[in-house]
Amino acid sequence: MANTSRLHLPPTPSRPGERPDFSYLQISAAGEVPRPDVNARARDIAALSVEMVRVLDEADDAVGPWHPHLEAEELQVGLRHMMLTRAFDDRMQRNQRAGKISFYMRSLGEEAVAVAQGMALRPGDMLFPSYRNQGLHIVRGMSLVEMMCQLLSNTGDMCKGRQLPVMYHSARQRLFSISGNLATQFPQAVGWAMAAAIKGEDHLAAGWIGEGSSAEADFHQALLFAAVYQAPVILNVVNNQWAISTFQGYAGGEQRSFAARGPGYGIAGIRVDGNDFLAVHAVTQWAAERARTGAGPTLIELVTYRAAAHSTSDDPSRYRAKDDYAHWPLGDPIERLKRHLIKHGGWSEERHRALQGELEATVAASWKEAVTHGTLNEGPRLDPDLMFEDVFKEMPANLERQRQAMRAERSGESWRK
Amino acid sequence: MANTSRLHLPPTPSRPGERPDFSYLQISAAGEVPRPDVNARARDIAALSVEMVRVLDEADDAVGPWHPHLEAEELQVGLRHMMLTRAFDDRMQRNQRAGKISFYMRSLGEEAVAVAQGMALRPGDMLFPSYRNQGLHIVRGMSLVEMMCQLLSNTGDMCKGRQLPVMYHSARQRLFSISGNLATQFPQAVGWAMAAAIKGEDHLAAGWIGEGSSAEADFHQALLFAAVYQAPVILNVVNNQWAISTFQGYAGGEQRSFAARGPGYGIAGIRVDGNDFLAVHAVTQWAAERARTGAGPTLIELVTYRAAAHSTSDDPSRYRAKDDYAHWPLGDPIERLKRHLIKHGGWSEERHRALQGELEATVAASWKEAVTHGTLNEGPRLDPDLMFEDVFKEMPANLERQRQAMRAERSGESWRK
Amino acid sequence: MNLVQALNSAMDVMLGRDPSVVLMGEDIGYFGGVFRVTEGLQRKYGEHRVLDTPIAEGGIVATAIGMAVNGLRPVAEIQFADYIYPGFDQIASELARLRYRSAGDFHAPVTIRTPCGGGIRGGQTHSQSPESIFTHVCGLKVVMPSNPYDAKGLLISAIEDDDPVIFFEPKRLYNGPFDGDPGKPAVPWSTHPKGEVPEGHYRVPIAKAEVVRPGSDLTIISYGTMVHVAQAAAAAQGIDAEIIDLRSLSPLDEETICASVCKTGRCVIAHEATRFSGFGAELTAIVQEHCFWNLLAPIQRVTGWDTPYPHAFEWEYFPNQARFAAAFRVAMESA
Amino acid sequence: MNLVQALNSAMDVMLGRDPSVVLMGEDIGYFGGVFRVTEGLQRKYGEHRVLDTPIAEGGIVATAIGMAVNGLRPVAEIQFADYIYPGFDQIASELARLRYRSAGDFHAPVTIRTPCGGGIRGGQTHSQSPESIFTHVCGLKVVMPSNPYDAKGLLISAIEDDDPVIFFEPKRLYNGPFDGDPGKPAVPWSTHPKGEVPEGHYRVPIAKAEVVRPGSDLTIISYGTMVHVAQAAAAAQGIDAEIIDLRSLSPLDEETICASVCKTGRCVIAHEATRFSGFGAELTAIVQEHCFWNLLAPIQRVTGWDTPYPHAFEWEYFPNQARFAAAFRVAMESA
Ligand SMILES: Cc1ncc(C[n+]2csc(CCOP(=O)(O)OP(=O)(O)O)c2C)c(N)n1
Ligand SMILES: Cc1ncc(C[n+]2csc(CCOP(=O)(O)OP(=O)(O)O)c2C)c(N)n1
Ligand SMILES: [Mg+2]
Ligand SMILES: [Mg+2]
Repeated sequence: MANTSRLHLPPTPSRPGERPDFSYLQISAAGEVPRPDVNARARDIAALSVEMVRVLDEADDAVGPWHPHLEAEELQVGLRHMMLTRAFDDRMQRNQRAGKISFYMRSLGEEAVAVAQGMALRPGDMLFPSYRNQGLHIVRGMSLVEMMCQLLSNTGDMCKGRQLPVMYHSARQRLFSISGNLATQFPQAVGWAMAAAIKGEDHLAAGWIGEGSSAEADFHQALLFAAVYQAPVILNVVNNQWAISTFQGYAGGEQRSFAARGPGYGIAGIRVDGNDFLAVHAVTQWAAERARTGAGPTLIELVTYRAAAHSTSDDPSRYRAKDDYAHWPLGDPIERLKRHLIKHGGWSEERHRALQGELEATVAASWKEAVTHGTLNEGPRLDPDLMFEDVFKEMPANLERQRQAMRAERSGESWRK
Repeated sequence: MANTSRLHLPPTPSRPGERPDFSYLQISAAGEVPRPDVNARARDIAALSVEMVRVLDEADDAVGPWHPHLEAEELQVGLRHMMLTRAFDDRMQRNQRAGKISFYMRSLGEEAVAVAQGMALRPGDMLFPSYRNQGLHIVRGMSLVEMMCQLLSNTGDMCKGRQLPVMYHSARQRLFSISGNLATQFPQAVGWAMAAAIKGEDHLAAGWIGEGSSAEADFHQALLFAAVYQAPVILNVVNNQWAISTFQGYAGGEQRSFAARGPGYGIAGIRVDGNDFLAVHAVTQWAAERARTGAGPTLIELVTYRAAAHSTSDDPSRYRAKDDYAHWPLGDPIERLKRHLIKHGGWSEERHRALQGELEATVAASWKEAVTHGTLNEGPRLDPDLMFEDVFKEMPANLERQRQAMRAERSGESWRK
Repeated sequence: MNLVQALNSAMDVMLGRDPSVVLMGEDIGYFGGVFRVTEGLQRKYGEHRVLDTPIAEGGIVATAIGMAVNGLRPVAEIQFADYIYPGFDQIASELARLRYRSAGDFHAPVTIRTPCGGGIRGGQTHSQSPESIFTHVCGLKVVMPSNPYDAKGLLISAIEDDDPVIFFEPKRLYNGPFDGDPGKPAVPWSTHPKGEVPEGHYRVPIAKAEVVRPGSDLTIISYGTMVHVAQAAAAAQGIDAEIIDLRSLSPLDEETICASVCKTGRCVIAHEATRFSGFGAELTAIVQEHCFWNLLAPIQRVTGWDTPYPHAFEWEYFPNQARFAAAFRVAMESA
Repeated sequence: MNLVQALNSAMDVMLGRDPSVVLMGEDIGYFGGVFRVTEGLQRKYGEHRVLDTPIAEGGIVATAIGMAVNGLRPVAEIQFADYIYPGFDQIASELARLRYRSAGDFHAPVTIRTPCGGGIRGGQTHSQSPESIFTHVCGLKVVMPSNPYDAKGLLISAIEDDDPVIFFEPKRLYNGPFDGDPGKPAVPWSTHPKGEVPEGHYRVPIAKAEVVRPGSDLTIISYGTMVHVAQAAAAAQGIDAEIIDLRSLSPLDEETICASVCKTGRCVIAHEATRFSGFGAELTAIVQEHCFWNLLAPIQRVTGWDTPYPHAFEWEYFPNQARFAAAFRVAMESA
């Protein structure tokens, strides 16, 4: 039967043993894409959704209408956040390999997405991250110790042991609780934005999902409700080309850009070089202004590459070429911003190396502190009683009884009757 | 709080007491929209999704590249099917009002959609209708008596009494079982088409939903899977402007056409005057050829008007202007084809009147026959034992026991123990 | 008031008292809802507090969660309980567990109202009673009133509750109590004591059952429409039944239930939903565990059959007085 | 074979025998699935028989239904049972009821495979056991094997079945039986008699429970991982338990269950899922109804607590041998 099949299957351009072929990627030259007014109607700027906004050119200069003209100091902060994100990831990856944490997910190669976007937004804006946007938490100032305690499910864990590692949150820093269920946060972000509009507040909401997750129904609900109510929301699809082993073509990326879904719903769609810190910042600011001035929601596709494994449970050598990232045409976001800053921002290899050393030391010191709150195998440990809290605001009688039973069970007593 | 709200709410242009205002509707002139090659790439023909394919002009002539050049006889058959659909609807509506059936849903004003599309497809193509596409059943030759028996849930009911009126099906005629749950059939149609492609068969699938239903997650799943696997499927959104009391703006129609969702997913999208029999036929044939030649799926938006109430349980005077349909700019599909045929197809007012009389007589005769299989209040009646069949292919023991219990209950015996 | 008016009044009161309360759903705004439960509220409180929505139950629940996280108290209507499933993932995976997974730092006080149950010739897609499924999801409160007074008080409690509440409305009771006999003339709520509903604010507590009739022969545990059928059936069979209207399914008032069964020693449990893994199963399990030594006969369940709700056989499907009578016979047996 | 290999073998056999069988799911094709259950099958049968899909559980189920209506027998994988809810509407409203609503003119022989259960540090979104919810949906068959032999035979039966089957795979058992003690070294399936799995085609019938250990003190009814924990717990407590592995939850083999409990007079029911409205409730209700006069003590349930499955408290949550021991004590009491 397979012989006669006429079913189309999206190609995967980089399987083990093959030479990675990224020629499918449509890349605009830096500076090439025009920057429309933030109040432009979605229907009039559809081209933005298939071109690619880029600012940093091959010579490491910032060019074109999307050049955000940020201060060198701000760019240095951005570089620092990205480097810290990567240093944190590196160390946590090694910690997992050493059996010190049970699970981890890196954002290697996509640090510009979360960091530049986080910096382009205001503290009052509410962020609905996925599990691969730790740069947002870094930008918002969540302490490394706090993040590590979450990874350790120890007594400092903000989730009180209920969530898998990397599922951080902070109400105070307006970082929404990360869900293990893909894409659910996307329409929730729209709802948050609708409420902001109903209350007449100036804040916007921003949500992030992977390109693979855009296949979920929640993606559609988010775009639809955002379009209908013109909610002040930024919907970000991080197209890192892979969803575990599955290439972006299986999420629909073979036929059209993900940003192009936006104009289909009457939402501004914009595609950006996700490894170009300046372009990502500029595009996010443009979308934020759009939202704040009542011009409606924006769908941003951030084109990047998942340079590392999906998670510490994953082995990408089973499904993609080993040296794939070396061939990735959009380069590395940290390298690119570094080179730009060396040329234009008073940066240097020396300062870079020094900063790298400083950040690694910070991470190491934080880890030292974090483990004092408990490790995987050694105390202090969260009280298992906590298992029964927060199911409801107030514990109902049956949960109280079960808690007693669990206590008895642990103490070796009989607890029935 | 409402005072400060900045939430956008889509306008509704025709509320009770207002003069209906259809100026929002973007209408192309007949003959104006180009007809691209059936193998054109979706991305190159995005304009089709916001223009409106029309063939019949103000002078009742058929013009332009989409003119399907059908034989007069075929058009007369189309006219007949539309008139039969309307005659059937009229009579069933009156039957419901007279208490002879419990519920009914008319397709008044949208008859061209189902009839022209049904005629443009082949008998081997599988149809996944919504509840308002009875023209498909008429075209495929489902007998009126069979349809009426379904409406009566009598002994001739193909659903054996399990479904609400109008939820017909016929495996032989390749008419899928209609679901009360909106939009579920859309991705099912895609799956059917995927299987046809896998088996290397030439058949296509076509699905229909209302514009209101396009808000459901199933709409997204259908478009996505159709795009990814380039399934041979035609996905039809019947935009009759209303979803019960809710105007199409609340399904996203304020911002962009429904057809425009197609190009966003990399699917051909095409918007057509749904009250223009010739245009609907031409567009459907174009999409069918596309599917059969492996050029992929098509999303068709059929712009029409729900001239009647949503159902016999609905009272549109509560939410829309009374004389709305009189102001609808795309006219009445039967009237328009009739005028064209009088001018060009050997038709006449006399033949029209005669046909009308004949069809009413057919409907009346069919009703007479249908009620011999049972009415709402008089026998013969379906055996309640049937309630327990077809839950599974073979009845499990617990259902057999429940059937016994039900029998005992009905006979007034005790059946426990 | 009838049950529709009581629900309407509850929302009216809450919209008036609390500016963070918003209503949302399909056809609920301008039109006032297909069952007219929100009639007049958009006119009174504005389009920004009473929102018409797309036909997208998943989107309705998801955006309600986001709105709640941002300080509102959304009351979302799902037009029929049969259509709640597209929103199931957002309910079970998100709404129910947000407080837990964020250790209380986030929560979403959303109320989801939805008409359920049969007896209105709605066929298999307008008659379902899916409450049992929701009772299995930790973190949700699940309630179902059986009369206008409780409906209003419970809905106010639900809206004020900081936990999510799934609020089932037995639609067969909207216009009057129903004793299971479709042949009898309809009775309006005005003839029923629970049809007397105060205009203003009051609460009926969640997690508290009501003994609607004390008795000594056996205990009937029920909720929604079946409370009325049970009363009629017991009366018809001359059984001095203690009848409990649960009102809240989760959290459950185990105390009231078990006290009653331990007293009477006999128990019949009734709901409209299909039997297999219906809520009657959990009730049976709890009662047999706590009242085992007092039970004089096996607990009986009166339920819908394990089939979809068939349009043409509505009254053969509906748990009627005859089905109660048969259950009474077994429950009244002795060893 | 271990349980993963047994499932793989079942699909291999069926892909080879029946050209209408197709597999579909997230990461199941080239990669062979995150648990490697479909490893090598795409290479062997081609990309058109073993389909990678978008991450869209709703779309997977919906297109599987359409494919089945067009003559195929899709076996769809949902990567984790926790992620089945986006497909719930298509399962409950469509897949389960297509045959019924079309009076048998259409049907959709779809098998949905999904790994469930905890014990792998998966936290609240990779550990759920939602089987009870599916048993409440008429028209679905629901099965869960506890060992490789049954897994293969049941999966072949499921694929060949003309009704839809939800096939739960207790993922903690993929690589070996598990007695509930995470401290003990892992045991491979090769040491277990049910790890011996024939290469070719064979069936284990749906709707037939297995008495995995005869006994006279009490009856333990269980399925999936708990079958092994129950055995270890009974052995540890020196209880001569009759242990029943249900294998099929719906349709249920009531006969085997009730015969056993009527014989022993005592009953413990065990599952990993949360207790409230879990499948143990239905089992309790059936047993007490049919064995009431034989029961010597209240039926006890050994289950997960009524909370989400918390990452850090996995072993306080997991129904362990101590929980069984406590249940045994009550079940062995006498009046
Ligand atoms: C509803 C749901 N389905 C499946 C999964 C399993 N899963 C976790 S991550 C993942 C891949 C997501 O890929 P993408 O959205 O591209 O994000 P990325 O990992 O590339 O950042 C899958 C399938 C899940 N967590 N939730
Ligand atoms: C999942 C689901 N949600 C809600 C409903 C209730 N409902 C039935 S028809 C309808 C309106 C549908 O409007 P549209 O899709 O535009 O189709 P039309 O009636 O205009 O043909 C609604 C909300 C339903 N049947 N199924
Ligand atoms: Mg990705
Ligand atoms: Mg409509």
